[in-house]
Amino acid sequence: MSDKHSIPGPLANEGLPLAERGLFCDAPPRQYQRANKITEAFWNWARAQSLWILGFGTGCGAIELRPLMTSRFDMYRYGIQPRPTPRQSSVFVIGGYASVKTLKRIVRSYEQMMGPKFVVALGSCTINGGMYWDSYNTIKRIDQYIPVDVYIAGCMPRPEALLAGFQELKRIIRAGRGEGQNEYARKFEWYKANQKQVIKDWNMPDYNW
Amino acid sequence: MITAILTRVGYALVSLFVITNYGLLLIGSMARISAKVQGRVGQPVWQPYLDIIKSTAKRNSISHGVMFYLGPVFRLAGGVGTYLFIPAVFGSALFRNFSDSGDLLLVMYFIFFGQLGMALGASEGGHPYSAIGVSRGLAQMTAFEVPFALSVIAVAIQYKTLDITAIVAAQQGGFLHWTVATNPVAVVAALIAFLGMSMHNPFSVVIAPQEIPIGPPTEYQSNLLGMLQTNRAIFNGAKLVLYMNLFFGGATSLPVMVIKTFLIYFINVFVGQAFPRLRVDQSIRFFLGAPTVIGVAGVIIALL
Amino acid sequence: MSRAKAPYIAPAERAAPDLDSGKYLVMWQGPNHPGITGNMSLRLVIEGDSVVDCETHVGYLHRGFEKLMERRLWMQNFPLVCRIAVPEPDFNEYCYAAALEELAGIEVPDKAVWLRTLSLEMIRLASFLMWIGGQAGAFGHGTIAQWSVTMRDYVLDLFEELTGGRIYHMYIIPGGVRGDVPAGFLRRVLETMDTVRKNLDDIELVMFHNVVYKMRAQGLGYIPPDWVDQYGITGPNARAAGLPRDLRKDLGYLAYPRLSFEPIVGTVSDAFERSRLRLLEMYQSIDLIRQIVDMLPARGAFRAKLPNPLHWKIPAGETYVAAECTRGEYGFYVVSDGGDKPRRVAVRGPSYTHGVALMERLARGVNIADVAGLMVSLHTYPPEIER
Amino acid sequence: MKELITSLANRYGVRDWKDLKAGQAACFVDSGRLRDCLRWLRDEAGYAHLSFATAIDQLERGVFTLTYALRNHERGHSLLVHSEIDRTRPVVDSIHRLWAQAWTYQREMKEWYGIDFPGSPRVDEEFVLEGWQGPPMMRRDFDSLAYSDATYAERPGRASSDPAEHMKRELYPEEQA
Repeated sequence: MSDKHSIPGPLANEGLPLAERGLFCDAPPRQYQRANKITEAFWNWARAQSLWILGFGTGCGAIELRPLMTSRFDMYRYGIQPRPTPRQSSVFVIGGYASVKTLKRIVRSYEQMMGPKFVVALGSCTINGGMYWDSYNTIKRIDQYIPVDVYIAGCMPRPEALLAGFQELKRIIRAGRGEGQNEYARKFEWYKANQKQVIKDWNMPDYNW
Repeated sequence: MITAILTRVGYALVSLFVITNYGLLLIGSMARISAKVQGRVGQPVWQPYLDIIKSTAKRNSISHGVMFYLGPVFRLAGGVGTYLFIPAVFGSALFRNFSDSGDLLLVMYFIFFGQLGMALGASEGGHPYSAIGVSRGLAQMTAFEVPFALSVIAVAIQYKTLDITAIVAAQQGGFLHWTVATNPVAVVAALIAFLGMSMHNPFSVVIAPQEIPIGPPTEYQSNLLGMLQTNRAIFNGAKLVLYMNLFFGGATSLPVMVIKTFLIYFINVFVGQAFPRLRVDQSIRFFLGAPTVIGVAGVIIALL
Repeated sequence: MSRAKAPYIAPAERAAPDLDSGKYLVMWQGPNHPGITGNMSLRLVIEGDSVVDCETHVGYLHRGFEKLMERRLWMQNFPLVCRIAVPEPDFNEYCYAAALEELAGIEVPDKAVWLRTLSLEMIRLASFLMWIGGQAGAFGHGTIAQWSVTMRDYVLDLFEELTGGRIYHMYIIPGGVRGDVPAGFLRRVLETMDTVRKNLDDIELVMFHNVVYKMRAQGLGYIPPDWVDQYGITGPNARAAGLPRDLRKDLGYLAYPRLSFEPIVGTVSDAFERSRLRLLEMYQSIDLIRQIVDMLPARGAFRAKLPNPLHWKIPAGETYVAAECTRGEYGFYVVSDGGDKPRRVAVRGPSYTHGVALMERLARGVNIADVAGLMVSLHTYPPEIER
Repeated sequence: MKELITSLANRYGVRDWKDLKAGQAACFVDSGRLRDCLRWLRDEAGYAHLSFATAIDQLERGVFTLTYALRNHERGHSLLVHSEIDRTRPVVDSIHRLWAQAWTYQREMKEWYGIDFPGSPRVDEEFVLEGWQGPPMMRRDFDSLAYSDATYAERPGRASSDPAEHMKRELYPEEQA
């Protein structure tokens, strides 16, 4: 990581084979200071106006992103556009239920995103398990594993609901409350413990920068 | 002397500022025009500004070593360098840049310099998509360079100079003096090469999101991405101005430049919306086929 | 095109590349990748620009439907089944409902039969419209995707009017359908069909007469006719190879025997032919929808009386109900042990064979730039592979 | 159809032929002769299309019922071939050489039921699950709800009333009495 501030203790990366541990970073995430009030307000305004969604359709909610991207609902109007790589995107849309296998990729992609990053979770199944409350393979609430800014309820949420959700996200960002990244760093150990409880074969670095 | 130099530098900076903004607005408005073709409203015209501010305002960024940083720097240097040695507006002190030093060859060198720098930096990112994108980008670049170089040679033969200002000067005095009227064949070759150069469809495989998301800039983020976005605007502007100068009689005032470059860029968008993209082997084969033949024909016509 | 005349047949045996030799690159396409359909991934071993070996990895969307269905009452399963294949929920509903009716011996009123046919044809059209956008998009033609997904949205509007839901309709319930057509609905169906048809003409012009699209798609992913049985290929993928296999004709379920249509058959099953065939099927769907609207009975019950769903015990038995969805044979195998919950429900999704075994074979020797296009040209939906 | 039934019975001891509906029948074959029977059906009887293959857990009887759905496109007839194997020793002959997609079904059955198909490609690899440590989850003695409750955190405040009970209360109050 490029920051030079003090870093809390290195991560163990126990899931990796010994030979590979040196290839990955062992620094946990850190919290970032906000800039002074006026600059931060300006930046937050720009962040709210340019939301780049990570193009990762994690669940069936992804099917309503297609209409949202195309001419009927046209999210580009609001400065929202899809972006294929986690490095460049700022919004992660969790499209509904997350199976354990997908959750692993969700965690990894989320950690690879550059902050400030925001998470929008779609559908009842991300909120409380929804229809799959008794399934052995889907988690019941996504905010145990990554911080969530906006939930959009429904099964599945309509494109209009998505647009409303994004407007809500914009309001949150402009008000300076979109601090999911710092939240994740602050409660890193808690999140990690939750993730490891569910992902039984943890074979990736503890923090993917 | 000092004052003269400072004035020149100041003028160049102003000119650079203007072309950056123009480039950004051009990208924004072209995105809006494409959206119209697709039946959408499209993003706001000023969206590229917001994206750049957003990218710069990112709190953290990661690095993959020194070369990784230098990639966008080289790219930006390539874009700025290209622009600074082209007269943006013929006969204007403010927009002539440093066109009296340096010639067409230097400008061509700068066009490819940025690509190479980007290639070095992106390969350092370690992502396989970056590496594949880079190799595709360089392969396609060598391919479209052939018709482009041929048409530049044709222009150079026709006007018997490599000095861009002189080439523009020779085209003054009405539409019939433009290269597009005197040697249309060379212009056709150059415009086809331009499609490849600006990486719009059907030659966009280098940055194709469906195949290798998204090619060389896969790992670039935050302020480095902001730099790349800025460069995209400058570089686009520079290439457009170069094409305008070489083939469409240059511009004697800013509005004329805006209109001409807008129309040249519009060709890209027009073609880009109507075609899928070619594979890299297909696009190489394409560029080395008909456009090269047309380019050679252009040179022959210029020789006659 | 030389490739179309002498198509490339992918090798049968898996290559065993020595990954440590430094000659090969292992590249994951997906799950976080815009060029993959849904949420699945391909592990590609590439040499230069061509794929040496491909492994499909599925399971990112596994929710354990078949387990969950064994835990729920017959009727409680009904909102669950439509979520198995997201873009085409109605086929799940139909297959499940028809299996239950068969086992329990329930007669479906004639009007419900017609309404079911209407709903199935409309979702076929919607799903194809979404697919063609994906196919064009996989080759980089975003304009087509923008047009066609919007057209799909207009069809979804019809569904919303008919059923109340955009994506999940839960319309075809055991015993009939959930509601009658609203007033003026049929007129709006016809109007929408006109709009869609007009747009399809545009798409055909821009896409199928496009030289670049031809260059990309012709000869890509060639399926010889003898693979069809070997790999269990169904639907347009098989019909493009020249076999007139259309379950709507073969099984003659619902109102299809009373409609006039012929299976559309291609000649050489490559990506171009398959996409052309699907375009023709879209026209066919529009035509069928018009026929259905003409012949739909105005009066009559749309739902049979069902027993109390809480005590609904279905006699022991088994049945396999299949229907022709956009991708091929979609089937539900339902086993009852006489209780109030299913003993076993197995879903046969056509993507299962197309997306795993066939895809792995076809990907061998393909340029990496074509993998996304090939994948889409087989028309797979991951949720029905893993359920 | 008559000849088919008799020749199947004579060759492979196929029994319990049952016409389920028009164009669909079911039959039963011993698991040892399953592969040969399927090969004969594919090559000689025209049942060339394998629709699906799956298993049913008959916990009470201690067996797995395997089901192979074949279809004869010329005759427009499909056939469900059943076979039974012991639940404690679930091993069957692999048919991956008969149909090129059969290995995926077998891989699925291996993962979901723990039925082994020796020789089937990649049969021991994980199919849809990743890092699964419980028993094969489609077996009827695996309780999905208990596993889910034990593993995944729940949002407090969700009242997980049984829908059947709820329906009973809200929709059919007369049955409460």
